[in-house]
Amino acid sequence: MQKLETLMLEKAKNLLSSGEVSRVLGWKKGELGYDVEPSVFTSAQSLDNFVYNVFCGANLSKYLVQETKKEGKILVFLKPCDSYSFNQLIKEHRINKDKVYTVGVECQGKIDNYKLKENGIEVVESFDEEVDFVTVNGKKFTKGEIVLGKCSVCEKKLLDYDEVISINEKRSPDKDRFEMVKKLESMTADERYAFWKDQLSNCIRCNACRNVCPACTCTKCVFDNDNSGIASKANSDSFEEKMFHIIRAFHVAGRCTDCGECSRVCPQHIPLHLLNRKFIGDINRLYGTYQAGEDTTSKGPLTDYTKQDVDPSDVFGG
Amino acid sequence: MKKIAISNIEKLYNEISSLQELYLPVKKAGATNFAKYENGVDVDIKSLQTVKSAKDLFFPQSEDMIDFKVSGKNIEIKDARAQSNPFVLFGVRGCDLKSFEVLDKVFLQEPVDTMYKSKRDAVTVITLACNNPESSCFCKVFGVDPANPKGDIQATIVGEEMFFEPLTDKGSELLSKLTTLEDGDEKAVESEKKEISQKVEKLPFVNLDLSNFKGENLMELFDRPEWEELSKACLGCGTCTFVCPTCQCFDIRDFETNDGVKRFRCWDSCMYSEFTKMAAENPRKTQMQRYRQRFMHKLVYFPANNGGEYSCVGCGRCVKKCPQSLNIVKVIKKLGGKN
Amino acid sequence: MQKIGVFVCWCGSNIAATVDVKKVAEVLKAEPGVVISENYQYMCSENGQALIRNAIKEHGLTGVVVCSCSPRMHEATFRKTCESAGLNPYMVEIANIREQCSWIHKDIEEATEKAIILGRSAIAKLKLNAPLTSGESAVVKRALVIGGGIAGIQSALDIAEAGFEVDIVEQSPTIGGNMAKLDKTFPTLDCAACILTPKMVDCAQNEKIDIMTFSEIESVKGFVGNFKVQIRRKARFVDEKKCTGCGECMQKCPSKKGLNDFNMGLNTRPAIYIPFAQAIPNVAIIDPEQCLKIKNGKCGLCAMKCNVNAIDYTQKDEIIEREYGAIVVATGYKPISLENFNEYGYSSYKDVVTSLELERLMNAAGPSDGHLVRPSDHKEPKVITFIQCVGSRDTSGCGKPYCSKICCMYTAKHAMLIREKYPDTEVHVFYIDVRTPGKNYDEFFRRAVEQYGVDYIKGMVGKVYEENGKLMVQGSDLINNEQVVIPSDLVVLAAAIEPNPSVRNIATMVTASIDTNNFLTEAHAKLRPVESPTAGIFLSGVCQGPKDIPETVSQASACAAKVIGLLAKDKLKCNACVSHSDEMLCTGCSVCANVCPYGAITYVDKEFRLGGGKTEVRRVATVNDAVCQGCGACTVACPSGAMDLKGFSNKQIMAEVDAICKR
Amino acid sequence: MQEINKEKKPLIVAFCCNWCSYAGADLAGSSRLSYPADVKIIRVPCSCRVNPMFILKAFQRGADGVIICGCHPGDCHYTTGNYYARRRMSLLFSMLDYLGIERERTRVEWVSAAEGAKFSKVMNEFASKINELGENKRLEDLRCKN
Repeated sequence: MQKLETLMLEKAKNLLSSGEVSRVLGWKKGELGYDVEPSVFTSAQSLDNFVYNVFCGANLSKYLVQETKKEGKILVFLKPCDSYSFNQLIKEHRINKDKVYTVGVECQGKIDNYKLKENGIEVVESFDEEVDFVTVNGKKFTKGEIVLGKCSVCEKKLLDYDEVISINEKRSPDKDRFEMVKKLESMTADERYAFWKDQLSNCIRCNACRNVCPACTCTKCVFDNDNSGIASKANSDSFEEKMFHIIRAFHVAGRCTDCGECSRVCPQHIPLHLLNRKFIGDINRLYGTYQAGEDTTSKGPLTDYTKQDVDPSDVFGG
Repeated sequence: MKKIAISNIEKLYNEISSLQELYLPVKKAGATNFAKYENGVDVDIKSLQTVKSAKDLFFPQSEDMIDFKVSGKNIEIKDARAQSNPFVLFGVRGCDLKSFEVLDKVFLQEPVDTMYKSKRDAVTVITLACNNPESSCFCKVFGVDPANPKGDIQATIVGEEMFFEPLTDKGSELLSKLTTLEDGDEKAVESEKKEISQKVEKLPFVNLDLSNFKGENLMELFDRPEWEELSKACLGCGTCTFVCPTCQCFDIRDFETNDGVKRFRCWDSCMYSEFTKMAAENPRKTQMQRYRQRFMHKLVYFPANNGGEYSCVGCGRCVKKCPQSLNIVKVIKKLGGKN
Repeated sequence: MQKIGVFVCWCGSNIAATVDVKKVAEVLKAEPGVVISENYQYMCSENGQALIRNAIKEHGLTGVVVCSCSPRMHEATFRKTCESAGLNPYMVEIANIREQCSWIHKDIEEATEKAIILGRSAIAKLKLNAPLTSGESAVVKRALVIGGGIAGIQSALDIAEAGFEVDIVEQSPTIGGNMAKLDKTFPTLDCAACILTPKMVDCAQNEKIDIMTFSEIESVKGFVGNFKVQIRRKARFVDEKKCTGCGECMQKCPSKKGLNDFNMGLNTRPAIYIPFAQAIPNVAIIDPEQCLKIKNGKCGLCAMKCNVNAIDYTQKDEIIEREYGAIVVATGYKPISLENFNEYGYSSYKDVVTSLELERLMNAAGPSDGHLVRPSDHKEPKVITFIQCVGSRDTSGCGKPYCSKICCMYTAKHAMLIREKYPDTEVHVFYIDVRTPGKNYDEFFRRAVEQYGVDYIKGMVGKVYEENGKLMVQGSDLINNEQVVIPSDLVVLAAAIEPNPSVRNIATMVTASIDTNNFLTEAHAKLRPVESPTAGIFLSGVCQGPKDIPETVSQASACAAKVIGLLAKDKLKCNACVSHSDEMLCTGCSVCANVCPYGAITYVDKEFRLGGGKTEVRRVATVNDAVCQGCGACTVACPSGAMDLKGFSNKQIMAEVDAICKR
Repeated sequence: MQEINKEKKPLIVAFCCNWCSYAGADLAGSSRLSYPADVKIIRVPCSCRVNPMFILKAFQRGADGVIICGCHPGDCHYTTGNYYARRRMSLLFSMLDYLGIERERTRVEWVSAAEGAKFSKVMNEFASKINELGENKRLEDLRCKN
């Protein structure tokens, strides 16, 4: 897997030195091995800190909203999941495609730092990645054990790019993407209510889920806008937790690519993706399978209709 | 010195909560935060840290101030500040204890924040020594000894037992009422503390150099070009500020109820683009400016105004929680001195 | 500071019998912002209105709430009342305390309580009302008719008759459309050319009408009253202004192997040709694919022969732009392709023809000079079998689910004409149902059966195959419950008709909605059948749904009447309750435009100041007030809340919700 | 304010489109077809104007049920509005159900201008369902309760 990084670095250096791009959007080494951070590199020298490994879970596409407003072209490395967000942003005219040089990169799943910590790993001294396994500090894990939730169900493919850097066939998902949604659906309303009450009452309204979300690129969010009628800054009442998360999920419904960033960044580990995935599951079931970000032109399911659509009262099949 | 077997500790919680309300780390839906002890809660003293810090108990995320009741064209104004009964805060780590000192400097200076003070006065703090500090911990840099957190009562886990040492009158008074405790031996505690101190020395961030962060370097630090790169990936979310034990910014907002208005205050974050919105808007227009503000405040402005006291306690929550792995350690390493 | 007046109507006893109107007025008077609260027996009466007018003047009211009957009844009345007293008409809200309160509740206390809440809700909304003014836009007094068939011709003539200028844009080299190809027309059996060509000539001679044949719509911009249309005038290599239509060139052209479209490809024509004798414009056109001069530079005979120098081999397409106030879509139809219906042998046997081909075979100006012969050997057919519903009412997916409507009648016509002219010919018709509603239609069909002895067989045809030089039509006879095989000389297929394929593109350009069968959708199926939901776009003829000629002509005239009504106005008053986008919030994501049924939303790149001397160009939505109808679909689609609807804003509706929930 | 009966009765907010359902409600009125006074109607131009925010807001403020009425699919005054509303509400209601909020508290009905009787019937049924369910506890905002 380290070979991938070398190829990417080479590509970045070449494009920078040829002047094809003026900047490179990628990931930068951290202090503890796992604390890799997204970064923009502007010189061959700064690329010394460039890294691409199992800790590069962060989705880079949203940064392009601002980056493509600047002068010059930027090289971006897109994992499969990032690419879907990228396409969706292109579709919504949020990224200027002419200013991006896209390189698709292979991804075999990224590690969830929390899961690593649960396994007692405090600092990453060394690691080896294989397609199905990763050895961290000499301890061998199957990928399914420690990858991010989004990676364990990932069915995303490499899409259209200016170039692709990929060596191995992609690992197949460990489980069904809708497993947990289905489990919740099969519970009683009381059980579901109790589940979400516990989860959402932990919410501290830090807005990390919103700010990291590539579908949330509003200039000003309705929750920050005192004129929207629903502005709120803290969950002063249990209602507001629900309001915030329902409206947020609704606003990204049909646009959410299921990149899983919301759950990755939540400091309280609220499985927020289960809200978005519920909408995705419903959309697939009611209006035909739809994957946001698979292309850059199709109409989203909420800006489309058929005359035969089910009535809300028939959605539950009862 | 008193002690109890950890296997028996529920009895202690029950006894304390029969005397006063007891708040302690509770795990709910996979996340541990301070919460009221009640039957059936999942107490979690094994986790080193709660997600939200203990400041929540004195300076909650959201808190009522005034109620305005409107009837026709009449408005009635009611004081909505909650009166705090004495309560026990159990399981506070050294870093969070240190943060109370920082917060006191903000809230208890004139004009005193009565809402904060009433809760601060009501508390008896039982601290807990950190048997296993984590790689993200750097409290020692800010003068915290995680082996010796000086609360009203200091608790230390040694093996399968927990030891209690009263350090204040309030602590002694509470401890004297607790019949579930038995007498304990100080020696075991001393050796545990030594062990902790040795562990602390091996932590990766234990020797951060802060020497550059001085009032006289203010302008130089402010203008450092590194801020741009340090803040590049910042999303502008409030995670670092909301999990931070010393961040103390708040907003005062009105909520329209069915018969009037509730005025409340709630945490705010200098990382937000809507923060300190003045007549026009936030004077700090870029995320870099906001990011710089947060760290300049913690490492330069606050100490300059508070006798050299930094408003970071090295708890490492931001290290663990920042969605994009930005944190104060990266700032200190870049700008603090010889790092 | 708002000064609100509340006016509670008794509606005689209609309201007052179940709602304590005095109490309602009294309680609402205590609401913040309310300065006067009155009740009166009939607020809509002249005296009642005077009460409101006086109060507006006396108290300087900034807004008025009338608690009365449904706003659908008197909102307009009270708006006018207020306007006449100098208050903006949109500063009026109605609380419906009759239809939605006094008339449905019996308990006085309960109804009074509800009336108070409805009144509060109206006050809450009113406090957030803003004075609105309807925009105005000028009307360009010229219409565009897309399509020069009978529908387009009729609409154009009627519009021109009313004194407005009309352009007809037709994609083929002549106007006339499908009707020009027909032989006789049902139910009167008069000759199609005899009734159509005078209308075509009228068009050509009418100075208000400009005919642009061999032309296509390139783009449409703008909105009702102000469309800007680019028209591509395709090169015909003959100067239309010079050509006299003498036809000399056609005689001399050595390249004569082109298929004659007008005769459905049943015979040939030269490379330079006039589509048919009565073509309008009566001007030649060169098929560049076929012309030897254009293809390889060797010929030029026609140019040499042309006395008026009309031939120009170097002519290029030309794009012209014109402005219109209204657009009529009259793109018509074509028979469906029969490639999915191999069982009938259309592509295998020359003597299996479509009904439209039969029209040409029977037409005096057709390939056989009106003598009905088989295409294969030019012999007179003795047995002719018609197959109905080829691709119509077909839910298998091969054809169309709808009834093409015209086939039953034209087949009866064909059968009758054949039996009349060739009485020894046997005529069989396979049908599913015979549908002949319409004036004199069923009588017509019965004549075919009873008087002309046409053999109608109820049943479907399984297949057509050749045996001993005969076309064997194998089908079922459902009435006699038996399989039949009819050895025939000619088989005629009543192919379903479908909208002209160009309509899809045109619908997209004019943002008219189209149904799953590519028929244009009307604004209302019953009440607004000739208008598209997109303002300023009108529908004429088969582009809206299958029709025969009388229906098409009526619809074309109805459509013209609507266009005339529009063009007769100097200015259009726009709907005041329109969407608008807050540019500071808009991200330009295009979600709103995707759900707008009227194409009212477009995007512009706009420069915004960021402060510190910096600027940023952002893509933001703008709403065309003249086009927006105010449904609000965009406001919910917009995630940032940038889109809002005047008169029904987010805050107004939420204020109503709040007021209703207060108790 | 003191006149208002504070006894806890169910509260139902009905969003009705101007062209069909609001007219249907008017027809119910002129036909004297009663339904409970708990139902309060808000007029919107089209069912597609109903933002999920309005529905949540109504529950926050103490509504016990929210019903959205629009033209029958295919009959929308604006041609397509109710098709969008149908998808939006299907998803929203399904989400509320997913969060454990009683699914019967929300409803969409298509009522034409001619269906006064249907309007009355729908409101009667809905109101009695909400009565059965009782107070909305799962989407309430305690700050709004007096």
